[in-house]
Amino acid sequence: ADPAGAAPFKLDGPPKVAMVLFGPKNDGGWGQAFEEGRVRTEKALGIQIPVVDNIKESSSAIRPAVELFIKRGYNVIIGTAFGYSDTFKELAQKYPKVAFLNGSGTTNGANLESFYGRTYEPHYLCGMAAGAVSKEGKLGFVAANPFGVVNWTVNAYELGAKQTKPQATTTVVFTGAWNDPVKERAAAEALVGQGIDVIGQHVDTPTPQIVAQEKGIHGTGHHRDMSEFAPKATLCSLVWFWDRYLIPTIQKIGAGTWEPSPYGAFLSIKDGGPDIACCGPAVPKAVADQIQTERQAIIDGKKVYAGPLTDRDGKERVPAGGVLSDADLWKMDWFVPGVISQK
Amino acid sequence: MVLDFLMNWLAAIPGFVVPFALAALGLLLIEKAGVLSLGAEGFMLVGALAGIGAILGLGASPLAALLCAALAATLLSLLYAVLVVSLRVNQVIAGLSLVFLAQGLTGLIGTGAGWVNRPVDGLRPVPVPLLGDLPLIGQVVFRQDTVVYLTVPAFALVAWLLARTMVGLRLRAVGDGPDAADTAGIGVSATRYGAIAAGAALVGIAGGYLSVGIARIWVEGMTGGRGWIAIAIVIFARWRPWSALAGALLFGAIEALIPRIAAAGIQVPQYFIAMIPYLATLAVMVWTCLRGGGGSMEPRALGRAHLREDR
Amino acid sequence: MSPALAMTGVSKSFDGFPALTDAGITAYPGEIHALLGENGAGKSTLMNVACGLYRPDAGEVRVRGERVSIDGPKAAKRLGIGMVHQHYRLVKAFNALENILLARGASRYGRGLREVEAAARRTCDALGFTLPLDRPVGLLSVAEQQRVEILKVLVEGARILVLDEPSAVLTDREAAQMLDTMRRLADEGCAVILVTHKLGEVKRYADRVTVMRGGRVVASADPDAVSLSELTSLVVGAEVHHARVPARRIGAPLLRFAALTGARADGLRVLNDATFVVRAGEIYGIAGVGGNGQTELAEILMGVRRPLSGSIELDGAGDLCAEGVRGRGAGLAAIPADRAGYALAGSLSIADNYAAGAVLSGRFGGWFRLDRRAIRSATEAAMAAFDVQGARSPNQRAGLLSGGNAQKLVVAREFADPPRAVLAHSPSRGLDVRAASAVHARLRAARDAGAAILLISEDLDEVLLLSDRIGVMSRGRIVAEFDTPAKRNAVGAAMVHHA
Amino acid sequence: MDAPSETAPQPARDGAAAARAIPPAHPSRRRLGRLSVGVRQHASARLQGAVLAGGLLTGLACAAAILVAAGIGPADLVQEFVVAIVTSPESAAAVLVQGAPLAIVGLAAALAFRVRFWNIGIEGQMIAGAIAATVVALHDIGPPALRLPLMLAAAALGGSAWILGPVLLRLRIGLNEIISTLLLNYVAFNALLHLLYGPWRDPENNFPNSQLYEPSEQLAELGWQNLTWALPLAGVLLLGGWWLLSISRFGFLTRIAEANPRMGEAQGLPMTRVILAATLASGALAGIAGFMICAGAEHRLTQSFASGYGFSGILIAFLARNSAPGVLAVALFVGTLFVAGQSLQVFYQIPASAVQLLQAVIVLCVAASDFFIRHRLRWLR
Ligand SMILES: Nc1ncnc2c1ncn2[C@@H]1O[C@H](COP(=O)(O)OP(=O)(O)OP(=O)(O)O)[C@@H](O)[C@H]1O
Ligand SMILES: Nc1ncnc2c1ncn2[C@@H]1O[C@H](COP(=O)(O)OP(=O)(O)OP(=O)(O)O)[C@@H](O)[C@H]1O
Ligand SMILES: [Mg+2]
Ligand SMILES: [Mg+2]
Repeated sequence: ADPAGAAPFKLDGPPKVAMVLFGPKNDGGWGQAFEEGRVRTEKALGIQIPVVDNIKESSSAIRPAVELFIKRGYNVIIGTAFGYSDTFKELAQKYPKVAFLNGSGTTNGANLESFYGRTYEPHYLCGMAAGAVSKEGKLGFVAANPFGVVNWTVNAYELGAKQTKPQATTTVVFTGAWNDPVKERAAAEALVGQGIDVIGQHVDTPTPQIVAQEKGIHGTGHHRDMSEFAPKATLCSLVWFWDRYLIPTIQKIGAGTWEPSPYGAFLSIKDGGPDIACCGPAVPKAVADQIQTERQAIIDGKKVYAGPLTDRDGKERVPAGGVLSDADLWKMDWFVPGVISQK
Repeated sequence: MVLDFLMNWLAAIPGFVVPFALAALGLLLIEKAGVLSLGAEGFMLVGALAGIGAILGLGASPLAALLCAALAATLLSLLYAVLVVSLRVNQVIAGLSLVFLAQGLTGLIGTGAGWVNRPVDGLRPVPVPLLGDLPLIGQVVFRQDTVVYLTVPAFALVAWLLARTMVGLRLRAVGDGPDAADTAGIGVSATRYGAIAAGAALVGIAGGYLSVGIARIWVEGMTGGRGWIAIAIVIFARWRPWSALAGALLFGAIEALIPRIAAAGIQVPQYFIAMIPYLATLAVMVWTCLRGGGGSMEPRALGRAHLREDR
Repeated sequence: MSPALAMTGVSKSFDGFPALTDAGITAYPGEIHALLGENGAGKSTLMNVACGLYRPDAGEVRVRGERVSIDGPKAAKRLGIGMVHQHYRLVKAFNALENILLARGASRYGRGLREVEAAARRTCDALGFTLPLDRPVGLLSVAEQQRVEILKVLVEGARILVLDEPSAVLTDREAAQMLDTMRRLADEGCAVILVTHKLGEVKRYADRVTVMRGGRVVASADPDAVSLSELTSLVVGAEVHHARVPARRIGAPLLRFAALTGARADGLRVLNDATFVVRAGEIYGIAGVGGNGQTELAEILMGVRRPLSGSIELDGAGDLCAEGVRGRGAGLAAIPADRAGYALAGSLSIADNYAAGAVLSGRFGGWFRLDRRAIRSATEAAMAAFDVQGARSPNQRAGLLSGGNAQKLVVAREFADPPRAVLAHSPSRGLDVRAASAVHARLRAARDAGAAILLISEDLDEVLLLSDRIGVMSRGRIVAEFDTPAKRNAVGAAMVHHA
Repeated sequence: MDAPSETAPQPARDGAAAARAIPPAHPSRRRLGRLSVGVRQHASARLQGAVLAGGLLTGLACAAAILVAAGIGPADLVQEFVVAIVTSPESAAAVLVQGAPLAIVGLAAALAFRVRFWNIGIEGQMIAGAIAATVVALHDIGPPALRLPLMLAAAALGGSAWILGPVLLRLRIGLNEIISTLLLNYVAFNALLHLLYGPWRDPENNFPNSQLYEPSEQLAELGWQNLTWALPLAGVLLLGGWWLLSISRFGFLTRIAEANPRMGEAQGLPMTRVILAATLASGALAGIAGFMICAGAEHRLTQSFASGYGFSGILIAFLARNSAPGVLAVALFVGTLFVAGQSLQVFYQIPASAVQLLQAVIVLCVAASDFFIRHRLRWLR
């Protein structure tokens, strides 16, 4: 947290912004969402934002890349990976006159703010579409690895689905890789073989949606609007609008009014960040309307993880009337009833 | 229910096996000629890109795309051949550098051309008339794509070529005793060039099959280390073609099983399950070693460059 | 009549080292032409030029009168030149037939193999070779490999035959039969060039002799017109003494082989209950047709192979077959037959190879620091003492030494410390007469100093010349023992009757 | 047949020859000459240096040509490569930071290769070592003052434990170590993921990395740039490696184990023990490299800290011909390539894949130049 009475962060001179990407620029997923956000930010602010790609999550890679930018006068550095967190923290302490922003990071400070989206909100809405379209409520979900940010999308998906199909279940296959279309296809096909008829995803390629289209079933996307790849199959997608966070933040930094949150920026649909692209032709009008209503409710303050909530083993996780705290969200290592998965 | 599960699994196996099998077959051909081929991953990467590129850029049919994959890998393999055969560069260095080169090259071309994440139609199953309608077997064996059907004949062809033809005799001679082969009037370099080109073509097809046949989409670095597994399979097979197919089957069958176990909702610790293909391969290997039977067919001159006046 | 092969003015240097200077040879159809010279004289190099393996820097080659450029083994083959190489050019994973087929070529594999088999069997019969044609040659003994190499060239049907030390590991009978065959081929109009260090063979079979030294041709002669000792001094420039020197004082048994059984790598049992003793101060010679278990016996003694059962007791050291006991530490010196396999590391320097013998003794420094200077000077001294030639420095790779000089290096290392027991397996194979007699002298000196010497050799003359007692080995056991001087015929008969 | 030469006499045939067909002789062909490739017996240090420099320059020239073609001014290139790297302390520090673990994995590979053991499993051993070190850190084993040495020892043990299986299998039953070490990489990686997504996930936020090491468990900074004690540690290990491989008796024994272990056996040298010792040391070094990265740079156990190091290590060992000073030089060279590549990425927006391509080209040119060290080319007329 900020030491008491610390002045808001001030830049020397106008903001010069640079971005450090974890993967390739046009991976069709996480990286590309940032790339698109970067371009929109450039346009909106009329500045150049250079980007360097494929900087892997190790301090020996991040540090030199960032320091090279800083040496050339860049004073706002945008990172894009949770693995950058520690190094960004160190760098932020070493360069107090530089502002650091880190997407999906976990560290914060006087001149460092991590930001991420409440992705469970769009996934909750996507789950509603999935439940509505599914015949028997057997949903599948292809995800990379099980930890908080993934688990909460899975749970939200199931919770959303239950809104439209109370008996809905979500079977998750973790591939262990973020960007392996071969494994993703195998997972998706295995799910289809088990009789699911809507596939959600939290991996980087559109493969699960493509499989859905091939098999004549439906799916919901992640990162970008995947109706681009599977127009018939895609019901709904989570999409990122990073510019909606970056533009005002950079403006604030320039104006000297930026006060990084000690807990990071955890962006709701209403804050920009994540949103949904909704809905594909397969979603009945009534359901689409229901989803829009629910979206508005969320913007107006409805909580997805509101009590009472138990996990699938019956343990109470959120008491009636309570709301899951942000800290507990990040640590989510449990699944709601109806989620079927590996350990 | 169990039957469904079994059928689903069995029907999915070929798709997993074929890339490993074809890549291993190609590597085997190269290594039989005495050339180490640590660049397998590179050939696969190039094949994967060329396959997608042929479809997206040239509008080729999937089979033609696989041909392009073979061609592209062969082209790259010629660079490798110049390095290791003519310039006698250390084969380990050349192989590893080739992988880096291919990673860079495919990343550059593929993203530059905008081929990332562009779905293509790709190879489709071609049910064999009549046979495809058989219960069980039909679904598992006779409703696959053309490449799957061609894999077993490809193994038969290479096995026959190696064991029963003069070409094979010469190729094995070059890998086992280049000095002797040279003295017998066999062009050691020419044979190695040929083996590298032919083998790389097969590895390229394996890569192309990943993008065109299985994923039907391309992303950077999409071979995901499968080339290394193919190398392991060749060693596992102790350089015998049919054993390589068996190795690919073992590995592919387990890989195909893993997502199906998860999809069936069986609660297993996923990262331990992910170790199984590797541990199983190792276990079988240990078992064969302990059992002793049938010595290794490892080419004696594997990895060693040949020059007449050297010794 | 124009010569079948005429090489003139041939020069060849390896990285600046002149291996051949203005050398040449002229061989006529119908003759056996012996090419003689000390180790490293350039014989193999010259012949490798003839068969297209080396391209000469200068010189002219005429085949049947016509000037040709032999730009590879294929061209040599087309010209009808075939060569039995000193270092066998065999694919070890192939069996004899496949090796022959590879060299001979065929349009179809299956048919080619059948044709080759028929031809090989015919040739084997003519030569009196018994040879497993279907085992990978890598599993064959050195002698058997030599036979395959000869077979290969004969089946190819070359008209100009080059044989580079073909009889080094053959038995008397085999060598005689092989040379008789050469005679017959010569009579049919082939030209045969025979490179050898066995001057007896030269006297008996050769029609003409060319002698090389230092890469040049120094003499050419009619073998019938010169005596054996004149021939010897032509070749090595000095007279060499050939006489039996019996042991002076034979002591108690020192090295005891008890019921030793052993198997080859492929599981074939080749040692069966071998039992005998070698006494202090004697040379025990094992005679026998190659492949009767001698190699395995030597390997077990050297400690690189475990026996199935039985023991080798060296007095004062215990069972050499036991885990952890090393013959070397107990004073065992070994001159193995397979030099490249067991005695030298070709890719290491001469000095490193020399030091390997004593590196644990502390003579070249302790575990902390190895004294490279001491190694270098010790190696230089040993090279001088044992007349190792052809090396430009102790830092040169040992693999570049000629066979004879490599053998001298091995002997120098093994005799650096006075040994208590010696294994000498074909110790003079491929050595010129002077080098061979130097090795023999070393063995005798060790014997006279009280060591137990086990001599294994396929060269019966060598066994008869050196041994104080002779054991005949057949099918993995000692089947007969002879005191010396022994009758050559009796020993020879024992060798084959049990074979 | 080829055109007959001027004289072209009929080949002589005598009577007996009729029995076997005599192939006609090939007339000699006139030609300009030919290139003869001979093996060089000895190359002076000067020649070696010159050739290597030539290879490097060729590689750099190729890379520069590509970059200039991609629109980067030659002057900028000089600025980036020569001025920026040589004159900037940050860049120099970055090279050293990169170079330290690279040198250790290179040394690890070299040790194994020196006994002809193909250790493809360096990444697995790094992971095993880092896991072992993290056990010490998480369970606070030993007093804080001894924590780092304990972690180091644990890492060394972990790394050698991970290579022990492949070594024993190779020595006992002849199992090919390429396959065993390669496959165990994947096993180690999955074990790492299991820990990081399971029991060891960061208690602060459940992210898949271990909790931060305490200060006593981190390699401290040296006070210049961001260099840590990892650098002196690497220096000491390299020095030890140099002693082991080039000075000690053990180094001599490894050379025999590499060149011809059967001869070593016959000479009564303990080849099996030498192979065992060298490979275990190789695994230990890899484990230490893992510790070095985790305790010196990441300050915790992360998912991908080891990725890429295995193959870099092999490459470095080969380019360095398995010698410790060579490893140092090549590791710094690779580190420089990396840092220079990064500045290309940062300032000229050259995509990472293009940089990777250029790096491969440079390494290949350097490797290919070896041809001219080992061979002598002559034009014969
Ligand atoms: N590649 C080479 N590098 C260096 N020296 C060489 C090379 N090849 C041959 N020589 C030298 O050429 C000389 C002749 O070699 P060659 O093989 O012809 O001898 P040789 O007469 O066959 O000897 P031996 O009786 O031992 O078989 C040797 O003394 C050797 O030192
Ligand atoms: N390709 C080569 N490279 C280096 N040296 C060679 C080569 N060929 C021959 N030599 C040299 O030629 C000499 C003789 O070589 P070769 O192998 O013919 O010896 P050798 O005939 O086995 O000798 P010996 O008759 O003593 O057994 C050696 O000194 C060797 O160094
Ligand atoms: Mg010779
Ligand atoms: Mg602790």
